[in-house]
Amino acid sequence: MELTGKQNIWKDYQKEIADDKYFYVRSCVRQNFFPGAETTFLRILKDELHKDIYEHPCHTTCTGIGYHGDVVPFDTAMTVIARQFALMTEAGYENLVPSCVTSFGLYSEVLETWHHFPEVLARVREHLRKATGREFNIPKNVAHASDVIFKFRNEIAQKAKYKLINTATGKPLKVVEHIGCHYSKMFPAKGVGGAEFPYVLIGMVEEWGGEVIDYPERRHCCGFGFRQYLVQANRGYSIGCSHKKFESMEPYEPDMIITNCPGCPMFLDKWQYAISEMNGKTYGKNGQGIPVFTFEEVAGLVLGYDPWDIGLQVHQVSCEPILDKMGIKYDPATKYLGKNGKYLGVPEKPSVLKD
Amino acid sequence: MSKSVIVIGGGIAGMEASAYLSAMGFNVTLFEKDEKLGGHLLNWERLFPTKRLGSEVLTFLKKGMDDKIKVHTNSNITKINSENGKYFVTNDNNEIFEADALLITTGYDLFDARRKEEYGYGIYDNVITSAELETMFLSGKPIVNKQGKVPKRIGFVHCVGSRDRKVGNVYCSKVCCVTAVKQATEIREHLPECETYCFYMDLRMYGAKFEELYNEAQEKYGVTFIRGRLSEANETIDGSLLVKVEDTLVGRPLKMTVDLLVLMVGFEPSKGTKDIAKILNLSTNSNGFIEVADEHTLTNVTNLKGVFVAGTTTSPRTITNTINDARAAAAEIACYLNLYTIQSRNN
Amino acid sequence: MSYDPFVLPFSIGLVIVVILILWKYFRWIFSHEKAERVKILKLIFSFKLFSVIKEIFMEVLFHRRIFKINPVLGYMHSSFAFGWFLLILGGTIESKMHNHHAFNMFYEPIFFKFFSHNIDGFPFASGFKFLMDLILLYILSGLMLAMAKRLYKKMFGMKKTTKLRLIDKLALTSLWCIFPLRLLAESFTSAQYHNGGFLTDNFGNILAKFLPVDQLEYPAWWAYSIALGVFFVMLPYSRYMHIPTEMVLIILRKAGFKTEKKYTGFSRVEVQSCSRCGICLDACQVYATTQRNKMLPAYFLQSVRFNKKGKQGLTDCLMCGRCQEVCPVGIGINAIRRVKRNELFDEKGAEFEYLEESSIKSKKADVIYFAGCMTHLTPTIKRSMVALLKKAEINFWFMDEDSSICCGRPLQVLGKEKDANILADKNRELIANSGAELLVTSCPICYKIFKEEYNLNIKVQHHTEYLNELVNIGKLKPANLNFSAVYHDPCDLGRGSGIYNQPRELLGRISRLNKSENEKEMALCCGSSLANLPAGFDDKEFMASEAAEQLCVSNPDKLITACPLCKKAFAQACNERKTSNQVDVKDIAEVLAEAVA
Amino acid sequence: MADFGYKIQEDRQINYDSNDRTLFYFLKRVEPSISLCIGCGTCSATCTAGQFTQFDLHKIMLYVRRGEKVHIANEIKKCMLCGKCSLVCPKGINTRNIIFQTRKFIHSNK
Repeated sequence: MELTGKQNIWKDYQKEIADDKYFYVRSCVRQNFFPGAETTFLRILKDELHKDIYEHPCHTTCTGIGYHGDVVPFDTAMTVIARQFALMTEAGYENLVPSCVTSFGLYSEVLETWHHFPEVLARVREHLRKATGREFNIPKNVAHASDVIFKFRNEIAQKAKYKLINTATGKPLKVVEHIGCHYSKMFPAKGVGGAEFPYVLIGMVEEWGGEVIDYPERRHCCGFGFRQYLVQANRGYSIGCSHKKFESMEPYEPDMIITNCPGCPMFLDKWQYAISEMNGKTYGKNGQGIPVFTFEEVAGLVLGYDPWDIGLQVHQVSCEPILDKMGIKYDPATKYLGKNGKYLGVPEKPSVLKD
Repeated sequence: MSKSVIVIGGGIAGMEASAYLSAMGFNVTLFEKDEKLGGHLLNWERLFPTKRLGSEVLTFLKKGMDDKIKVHTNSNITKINSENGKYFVTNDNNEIFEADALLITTGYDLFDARRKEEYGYGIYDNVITSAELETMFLSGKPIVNKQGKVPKRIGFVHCVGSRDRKVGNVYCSKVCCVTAVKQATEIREHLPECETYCFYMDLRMYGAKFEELYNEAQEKYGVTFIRGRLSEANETIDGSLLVKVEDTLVGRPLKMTVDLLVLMVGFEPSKGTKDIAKILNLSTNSNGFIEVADEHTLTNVTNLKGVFVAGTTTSPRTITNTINDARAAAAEIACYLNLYTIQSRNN
Repeated sequence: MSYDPFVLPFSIGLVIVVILILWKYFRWIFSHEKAERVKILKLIFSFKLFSVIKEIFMEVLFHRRIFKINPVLGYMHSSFAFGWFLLILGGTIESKMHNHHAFNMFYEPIFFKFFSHNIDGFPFASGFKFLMDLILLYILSGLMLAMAKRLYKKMFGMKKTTKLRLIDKLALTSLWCIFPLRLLAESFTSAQYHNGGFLTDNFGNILAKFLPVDQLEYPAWWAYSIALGVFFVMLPYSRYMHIPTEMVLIILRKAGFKTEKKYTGFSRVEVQSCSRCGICLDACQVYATTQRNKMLPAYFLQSVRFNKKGKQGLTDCLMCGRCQEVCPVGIGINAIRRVKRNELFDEKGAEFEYLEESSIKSKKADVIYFAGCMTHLTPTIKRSMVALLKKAEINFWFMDEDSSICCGRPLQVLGKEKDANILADKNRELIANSGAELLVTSCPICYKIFKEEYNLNIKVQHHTEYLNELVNIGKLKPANLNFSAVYHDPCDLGRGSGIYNQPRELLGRISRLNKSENEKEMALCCGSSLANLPAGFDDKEFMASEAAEQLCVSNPDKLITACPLCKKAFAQACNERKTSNQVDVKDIAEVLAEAVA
Repeated sequence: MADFGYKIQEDRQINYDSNDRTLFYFLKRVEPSISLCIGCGTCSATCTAGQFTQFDLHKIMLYVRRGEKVHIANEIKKCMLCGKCSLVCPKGINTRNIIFQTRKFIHSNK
């Protein structure tokens, strides 16, 4: 593979990412799926990078799940989003940072629509005014949370306590990067590196010492696809997609998967359990799975945060093998203790998938 | 004193038009940006549909170039002025040449396959262009992939950079289909054990003997044709490529691995064509090629009096058609310089 | 009783061959049901027996049919069969008269001259001497021709001769040795005892001048006996099995035996009656076109005889029936082929459940018109038929006007009898429900299966028959269009169904009908026959061109046929050739429609 | 194994690499004209069986080429072998032989 070829493409897809003063909007589902991820993001930005990042207590869903699940019409979605912008405007911020890739995609879609159809923007302003009496400015910069981490990947590397390197062998960890579909497949120019060879996660992994795997089904969706998972009859399709990806990446023997989307880590993680229960197959070494992380979690690990503080105990596929490889110290006894030291309980062991 | 014509671009059209104009008694000056005359023909081993050597045609063209033609190679045009129906052409040596008529034969460039990102040209080792495959044929060396292995399966992707709004080219490049068929059969001749697959949208076998070549490819050479455009190519662990396509005749998606993927790159107006258009203020058509005065009747005439065009400067075409067009342009210029009234029909 | 050990090879050989072939015939005949076997007895005790004897004499001995094909070839074949027969007959009489005894050892007539040195003491003795030598000369002349045939086949009107198996070559060699050895043996004897006729005596005297005839005589008789013995032992395993078997075939055929749907003992008799004379080779168009030869009857029947499956070129035959037409033995080759196809291919391979939901409904009418699948690709034929039927004011139902169920014959000719029956059942039901009294079809392929296999209780006609009838009874009144025409007999209509006269009668009324070279029974196939599978587009086109070329020698205005496949094939061939023969290809229904318009 | 109320869905994709194309190689040997098909569909348009049921010869030939065996055995049974398709094929493909040989192959490989 010619890396220079990819770099040439990445050059064509440089996007502007704001430097500071971020208005952060949360993901609906990540707080349940991987509750440590967003916390870690805020911690890195505030404590490590000393940035001004604000989240408004009144902000809501962007309606992306409903919109892609065919239950929320576009006009509703636009109006809700307009309200988010109004909150941002009221708080005096201009740079929007969504935590969720689908939100990022929907914000991009709405802004692109308004750009091409000003009459729609006028209509939405009218709707918002009638509904809430609020006014708003269009954000100056919209960057996904992973864009922000990408921008400061060098700073994080400088402060890093660990690298994405197998301490036993000294070789870089083999990392599969998986980009959420809504990140750049709809608007290639809005994603770092474009749609075909997105660079946003690769940049982090390479900067932090890892090696990225390009496997044939790299571009394939994780299978969440909203309707696909939400309707039980379609779940076979959803898991089929993940299955296809695992089969394709298996020969490369990846050490871990890094993602930038709420749904992808959830499904790439949990489906490994479901597949192992359905047909007995596992994709890691010794009957283990391939650990799946969000980019914030990986950044947190690199910075030396306690794995249990960043929420790795709620992952289905055990993270310990990768912690061991990276040489990260952790206390197994505190794995299932909550923030206040209260015992959370140990989840039931899967019948196939090994710890 | 006889009248003079400057021909810009020493490819097939430029050479043949120069030969005809000189034979008709005009003073001809030919400019070529490269070291050698012949243009793209220099890079082509065998020609469709006959599979004769490209060098034979080049020899034929060279024979037409008599001593009276003044050839300037390694020469770029920087400025063109016009005064009283005469043209003054300046090259990058700051020499100025005078002519009564100009013929633009700056031709085409091949599409830069990097722009079709999803096919991974320039990224994946074993994605090459049709021109690169031709270079392999021309070199006479064994056909191997980047890993030095003899390919067992080769895929040809038609319409790369053609008929594709996403790369900005809606037109058909006309020669890629038959080139793919030709190259696939040549592969079978070189490597009888190697399977060849053509991924096409439509097979445009419009020329004389093209359909016969296609039939031969199917029956004699066993080339498999799959109607469907590649959505993407991905490298697998052994360096082969997994291609995904909708087999539109079956109505189902299909995936297969190939050891070598050949992109049939289309035609785009060359940099030279675009530069000259800017220098002269020539009109270009929606595809970026030089616009002709009339699509049916004045295919060598431009919006500027005394400036003529020939060959792939106006649209993609085959070598045969380029040679014909060059001769037509020579006749057109002769009419113009001898003040024949034939063109007044369109006034 | 005369005896010498040298008679042993002959005697043993003769006993073996008689036992072997009788055992074979016994087995074959007894594989048939008793009811059928009775027919043989009935034949023997009837006057028909005389016609059997006559046919055996004419065909087995005299080879009349081969004479008709080529006199030289006929002479060659008859010299062996008839000559040898006369030699045995003459020898028997001669030896019995000499011994004055009705019973002598069976080998005595064969080796008469060895045992009887003085043979002048009975009436006509010198006459017999002359006659026996003349017969031997007759056979020897045939032998010379047989040898020449291997070298100069053209002389015998043959383009190709059959290739022989090893055992056939050995048998042939021993056969060819028999008569020259007899000549030598008798000549050697005659040189010493002068008991020979004009041939052996003179030949013996010449030989005696430079050969020690007294020493050579005894070995020569041994050699003669051995040649006979070897030939007899090989006979049941070689092509010479046809010599006795053809007689059995004639008897059984006269008794009413036929190969139908099974490979029976009679089929074996037919198969073993093939002498591989090779006359069928030149009749085969597939062979002429492709040079493939496995399907040629001479080889096909051989591979059937020795049960070599997969080497029979089974599907590579048009089943046009031309070979059957020229076969001097009259073997039912097509029937055997069909039986063999059934054996190999008649698995239930098709599922036609979907026909249960078909919307075709029977309509009450007097006459059913069934165009046939192929006729839908030649729409002028069906349009002409509809116009003619309307003109004749016939109350008819166009059975396959919108969608047709195939008649089943295309499956049947490939041996897929079971699949064909499903389609036949469906069509039979539709036909029966219409209450019609007559079924008319435009396609000879459909015609044949409707007529022969459907067991319909109504009349079935091809449109050539029906239209001719309509004209004869005055329901259609065609004008004479006065163009010159040539008629092509479609295989299934002509050879297949014997319809030769109706189309000619009909065309005689509206045109000037020219004759063509291969007419009627010997008409060439257009090449499109559905019975052949491997023949590709080019092969078929070549066959059509060849046939069209021959048909159009008289340069007619129109080439008329009565089959949609023939029409399409010729239309294509005549169009493609672009020769001076720009003949107009029409179906008979089309020209009649023009004539009544 | 656990039942979650759904199964891992099979891919609709034709997996060319893993498909078994022996039938195609067999047909190519016994009836080389199969290579000439351009999928024009004339055969299907004229098909006698096609008037009653969905039967698509050119599609079957494609399935054969791609090694998609599953449907071939069932589909090929619907043909009446009438031969109209051979007559109309613009490329002169011996379609009838292809069907016959396919059935033979399937039958002998049961």
